[in-house]
Amino acid sequence: MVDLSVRIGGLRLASPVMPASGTFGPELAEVFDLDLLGALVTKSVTPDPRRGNPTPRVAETGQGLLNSIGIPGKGIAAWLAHDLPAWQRFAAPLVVSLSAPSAAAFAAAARALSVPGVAAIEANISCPNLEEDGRAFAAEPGPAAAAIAAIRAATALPVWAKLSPNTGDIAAVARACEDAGADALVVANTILGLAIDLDTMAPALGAGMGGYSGPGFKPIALRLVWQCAHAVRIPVIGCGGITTGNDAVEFMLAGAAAVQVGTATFIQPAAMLRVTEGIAAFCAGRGFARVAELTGRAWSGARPLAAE
Amino acid sequence: MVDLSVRIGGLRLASPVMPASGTFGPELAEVFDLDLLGALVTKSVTPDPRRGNPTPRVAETGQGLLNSIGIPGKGIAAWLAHDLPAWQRFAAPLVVSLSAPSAAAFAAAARALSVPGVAAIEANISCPNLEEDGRAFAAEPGPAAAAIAAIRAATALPVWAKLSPNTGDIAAVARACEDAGADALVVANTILGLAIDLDTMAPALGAGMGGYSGPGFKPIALRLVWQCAHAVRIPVIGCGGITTGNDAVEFMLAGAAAVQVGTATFIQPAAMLRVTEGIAAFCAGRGFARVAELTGRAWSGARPLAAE
Amino acid sequence: MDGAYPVASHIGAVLVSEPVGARYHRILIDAPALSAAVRPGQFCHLLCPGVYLRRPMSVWRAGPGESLGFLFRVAGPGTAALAGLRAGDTLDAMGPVGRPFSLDPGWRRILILARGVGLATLSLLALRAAARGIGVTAVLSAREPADLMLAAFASDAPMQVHAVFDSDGSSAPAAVGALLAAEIARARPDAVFTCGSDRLLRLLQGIAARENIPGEAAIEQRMGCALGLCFSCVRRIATADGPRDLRVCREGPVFDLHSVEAW
Amino acid sequence: MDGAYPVASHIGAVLVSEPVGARYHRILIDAPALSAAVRPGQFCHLLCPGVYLRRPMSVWRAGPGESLGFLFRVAGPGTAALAGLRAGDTLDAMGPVGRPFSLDPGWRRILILARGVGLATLSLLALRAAARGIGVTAVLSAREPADLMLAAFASDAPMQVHAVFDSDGSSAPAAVGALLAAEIARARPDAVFTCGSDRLLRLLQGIAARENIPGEAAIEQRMGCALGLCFSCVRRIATADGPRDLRVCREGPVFDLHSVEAW
Ligand SMILES: Cc1cc2nc3c(=O)[nH]c(=O)nc-3n(C[C@H](O)[C@H](O)[C@H](O)COP(=O)(O)OP(=O)(O)OC[C@H]3O[C@@H](n4cnc5c(N)ncnc54)[C@H](O)[C@@H]3O)c2cc1C
Ligand SMILES: Cc1cc2nc3c(=O)[nH]c(=O)nc-3n(C[C@H](O)[C@H](O)[C@H](O)COP(=O)(O)OP(=O)(O)OC[C@H]3O[C@@H](n4cnc5c(N)ncnc54)[C@H](O)[C@@H]3O)c2cc1C
Ligand SMILES: Cc1cc2nc3c(=O)[nH]c(=O)nc-3n(C[C@H](O)[C@H](O)[C@H](O)COP(=O)(O)O)c2cc1C
Ligand SMILES: Cc1cc2nc3c(=O)[nH]c(=O)nc-3n(C[C@H](O)[C@H](O)[C@H](O)COP(=O)(O)O)c2cc1C
Ligand code: FES
Ligand code: FES
Repeated sequence: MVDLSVRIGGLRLASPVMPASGTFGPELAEVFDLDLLGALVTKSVTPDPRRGNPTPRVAETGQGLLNSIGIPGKGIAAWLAHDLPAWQRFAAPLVVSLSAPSAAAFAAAARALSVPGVAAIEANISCPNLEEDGRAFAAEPGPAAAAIAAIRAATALPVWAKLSPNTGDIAAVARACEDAGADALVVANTILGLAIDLDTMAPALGAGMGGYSGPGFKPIALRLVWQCAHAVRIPVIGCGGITTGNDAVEFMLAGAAAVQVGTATFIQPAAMLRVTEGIAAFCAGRGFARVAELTGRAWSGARPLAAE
Repeated sequence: MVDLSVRIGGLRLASPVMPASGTFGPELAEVFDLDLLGALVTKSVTPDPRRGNPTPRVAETGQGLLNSIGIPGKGIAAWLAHDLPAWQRFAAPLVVSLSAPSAAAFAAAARALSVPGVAAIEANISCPNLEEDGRAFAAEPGPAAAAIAAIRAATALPVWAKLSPNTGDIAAVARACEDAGADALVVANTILGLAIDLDTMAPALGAGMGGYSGPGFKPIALRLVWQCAHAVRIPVIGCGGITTGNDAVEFMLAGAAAVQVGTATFIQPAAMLRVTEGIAAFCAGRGFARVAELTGRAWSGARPLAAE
Repeated sequence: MDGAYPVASHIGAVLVSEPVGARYHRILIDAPALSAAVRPGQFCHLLCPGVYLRRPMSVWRAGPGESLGFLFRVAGPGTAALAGLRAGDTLDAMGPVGRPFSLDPGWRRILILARGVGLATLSLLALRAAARGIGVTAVLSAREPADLMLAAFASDAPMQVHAVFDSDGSSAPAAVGALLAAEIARARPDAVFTCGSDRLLRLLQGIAARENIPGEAAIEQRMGCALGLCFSCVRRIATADGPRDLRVCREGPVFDLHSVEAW
Repeated sequence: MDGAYPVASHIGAVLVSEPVGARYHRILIDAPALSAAVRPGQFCHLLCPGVYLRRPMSVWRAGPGESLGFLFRVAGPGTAALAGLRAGDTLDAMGPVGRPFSLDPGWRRILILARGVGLATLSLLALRAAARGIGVTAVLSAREPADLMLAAFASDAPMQVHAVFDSDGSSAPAAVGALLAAEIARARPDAVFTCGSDRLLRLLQGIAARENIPGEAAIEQRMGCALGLCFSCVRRIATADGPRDLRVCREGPVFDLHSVEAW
């Protein structure tokens, strides 16, 4: 029997498999027992209500998905009043994804979210930073660190920084977030993409460009995890195109301590269970007693501390 | 009969379809008549001989390819003596892809390549810049502009700047190359990716990370073309995952004046002919007399000058 | 169907796959648990060979002991791949999902207004109503007689069907409006239902409001998950707290007739 | 086969697809032009259903009027997909590509040393030699008798075959070396050929050098295009100008026996 538990900063997760923000909700409990997951990750919550982007909000592109949902939501106050209670029926740790327009707003929101029932805050710093006229916090080390430092100062909860592929040097952003006090990194959010509808001869998404996810994004996300895990000592949670247990094993061998599964759930609603079984089968077949032993195995040098 | 000709800076090409550097050679003349192509693009030529990277140099990943060939070659002197003559039997314009370790080396090489039979120089500025300890020229506007300006000053030939997806702000790099005197942009080179071999539990490529190309890369390349074509007035040549005529049409609607086809040739050796036929069929079916009319059609605003 | 986990991906053997008329296709699969669980107006999210995303498809035929059916227009790669399935192939259908139509056993008559492939969405409602002895008046609109799928809609259940066509002008709003008014005067329905045309939706909203008859409409939107997770399928819907972007896959695809804002 | 454009992608109907022994599989397709053009040692680049890159595969059977054959070990997704093909399916084979073996009509005898699936690469050479009245001595090495594909190699052509196995130790280098020396003493070959084992390659290089017999070896390397375009398939080869990285798909897969550097 393989030990699937992993440590992510202060948290011990019963499984390395968790959902990716924005692709998950309590509705999935109609498909399987959500307490089989290592953690539950919410859609990004925003300080104020947001309507989101015009439709179509998703488009298919080969072996992948383009989305421009626009983080619609009722805002933190309503989320605390209505959504948080709905999550309490699950035993798995609840990770709240947080998105905000400024470092100060991130701090205030993190403070508001520091309530019983919330196990960690995942800072979605891929969203636009109004103080840098709309460039994402995660595009540069400076703004990324400012946001994480502000959150760190505002809460005692573990803080996960979710990085963006849309940057010139993700290792630098990763180090900046570690130095600013992040307990873990989630790598990565979607990469900016585009599809043109040949019937309308216009972008397939109502918003124009969108985030690319799914299998076609996997080789890039795997590279980002490799770069970040080499750059920091905090755990890296791999995310991007994971569909099978073998995909997840690749991420862990590249340096990830855990994984998130997003778009795959749209294709197979029980994908996260299949991924969990696949990881366990790989470990059993290759003689690993603990899934944590996989982390960083593909490195030429020593294994990263993230695995310990 | 659709007019397939397009203008790229000073050059008039009989077709918008040409090969992508490193995926093409005179050997393909064993498969079809290469003069059906808009231009012939060589593998990147380097000032000095290079051995290239350890094998395996390619790996498969879903709907795409990872490569780390390492630009092996005999160097410019031998290329001028042996390879250039072999290209002279073709009528299509010859575009020489050039890679060098410094702006000065780019300039010297461009000067050496300014000989009869060479129609344009494609500067592969995605390669490592030894003066920026190995970061690619195309990663930042400054080094990119320095390389292009040096080449511009060294030759009267049209200069195409081939940009890299591995940057935080490709529009800024595009503008910098335009200001430095580039006659056209090629968008884009491969994006950095990784695959792990589960049997060996090590990277699938001998060199570790590699360049990701093919259909899975397409939505990203299409977005890069969209961003660059909005940022500059010089023509943009789209490249990344193009496999069918419809793919090529998407790139032109997004703002490309012409396209390059790379990995698709590995799957279907006559892919470039199929792409050309597909573009012509789309134009005929939708009532476009000239393929150049497609360029930038997907824009909300006016059409870009690149199309004129 | 496990009560605790009502939604699942079901792999069913294709029993029938054949064209219906010039532009439509029907598929029947063997998926007993799913077929028994589905209610009229609900849909399944179908894995189409060779395309990445699933495609949402209303359930056209279902019931305990009955095979599960879909009736669709071949619109692009996904539906083309579905139409390419052959008896013996398997189809992965995820469901049942979505809010079903209301069907009150106390009703005496319902009126159905469907356009084009919208009748696929309303057919099961009509059959269930007829089976319960509820009278069904159906006004079916199509481009031309060749496109009308009368048998596909009514099977051999007893109902009052009126067909209107663009080809002879009988489908024009004014003409359909008059027809509906006459039908309602002749045999007043307890509820009205529509799917498939925004124009007809607005027409029916007006008449039902005047006549003060309750109703429901089934609508479509581009979907990702069909599980309520991604919020890609929202449509503007009037609610007690004002207009809201509701999920067609979750709060819909069936909404109160008057709550659907025409786009 | 168009003389001006000798290389093309040929879509052939699968005639035979069946396992050979425990770990191998053979496929015969109907591709007349390609089959007539192929020479021993050349290969085709095969499109395998469901995987992106083509897979290189030596031609095992070919000839004017004959179907085109491949014999392979199921090693992963690509070869598994090939093994999944059934009679009536089609296979897209790109070729012929690569440098063939030399076969001098003046020769009286050749000696072939093959290991494992390397015999698939050498079988056509043996058959063509035998057909021309050239004597063939073949030493075939395999893990165990069950793995030896004697019939697959020799068909029913006349040749002198020696089988050696790991299971009884007869495939050990020393034993094979002695066997080769004896065979060469008994009937000296004009040329020697090998494929499938680096150890046997080195062994044969030594013996051929001592006996001063010319020879060729066919080798493998991970491939992208198989057309000489991408330089992914290079191997270190000794040339007149010193060691060079040559393309297995273009300058090879057949190289002078002594030019191949053991890795
Ligand atoms: C709840 C619901 C029930 C439906 N029931 C039926 C039915 O019973 N019969 C029928 O013929 N059609 C039905 N549709 C429409 C059907 O889903 C689309 O025609 C189909 O997805 C088109 O896919 P395609 O690849 O063939 O065409 P494409 O147009 O190429 O599809 C491309 C993309 O657009 C999406 N898409 C295109 N049109 C629609 C649409 N109208 N609604 C949602 N997504 C769309 C596809 O999912 C895909 O992501 C229904 C849609 C919804 C939302
Ligand atoms: C010129 C040539 C002729 C060959 N002839 C035969 C033959 O007659 N019979 C036979 O059984 N095999 C032959 N091979 C080996 C065969 O190509 C590989 O076994 C096959 O590509 C494995 O693909 P896979 O997806 O099944 O396995 P995988 O190992 O999963 O393939 C993964 C990747 O590795 C590549 N690859 C794996 N092994 C090899 C290899 N040895 N050579 C080149 N690429 C490889 C594949 O192309 C693919 O890109 C030949 C190889 C070459 C280069
Ligand atoms: C429809 C959709 C909505 C998403 N919403 C969010 C979000 O609100 N916050 C966030 O941090 N990431 C969001 N993401 C990104 C995913 O969490 C994940 O990082 C990305 O999709 C890559 O993983 P995948 O390939 O497994 O989907 C969203 C992705 C999709 C497809
Ligand atoms: C095997 C291989 C070798 C390549 N070599 C070069 C090169 O030498 N110079 C260059 O500028 N781009 C090179 N590229 C990048 C391609 O020219 C092209 O930009 C990229 O592959 C994206 O296009 P595609 O998806 O159509 O292949 C190479 C790509 C591949 C797959
Ligand atoms: S399709 Fe995902 S919420 Fe409706
Ligand atoms: S496989 Fe491309 S050069 Fe040999």
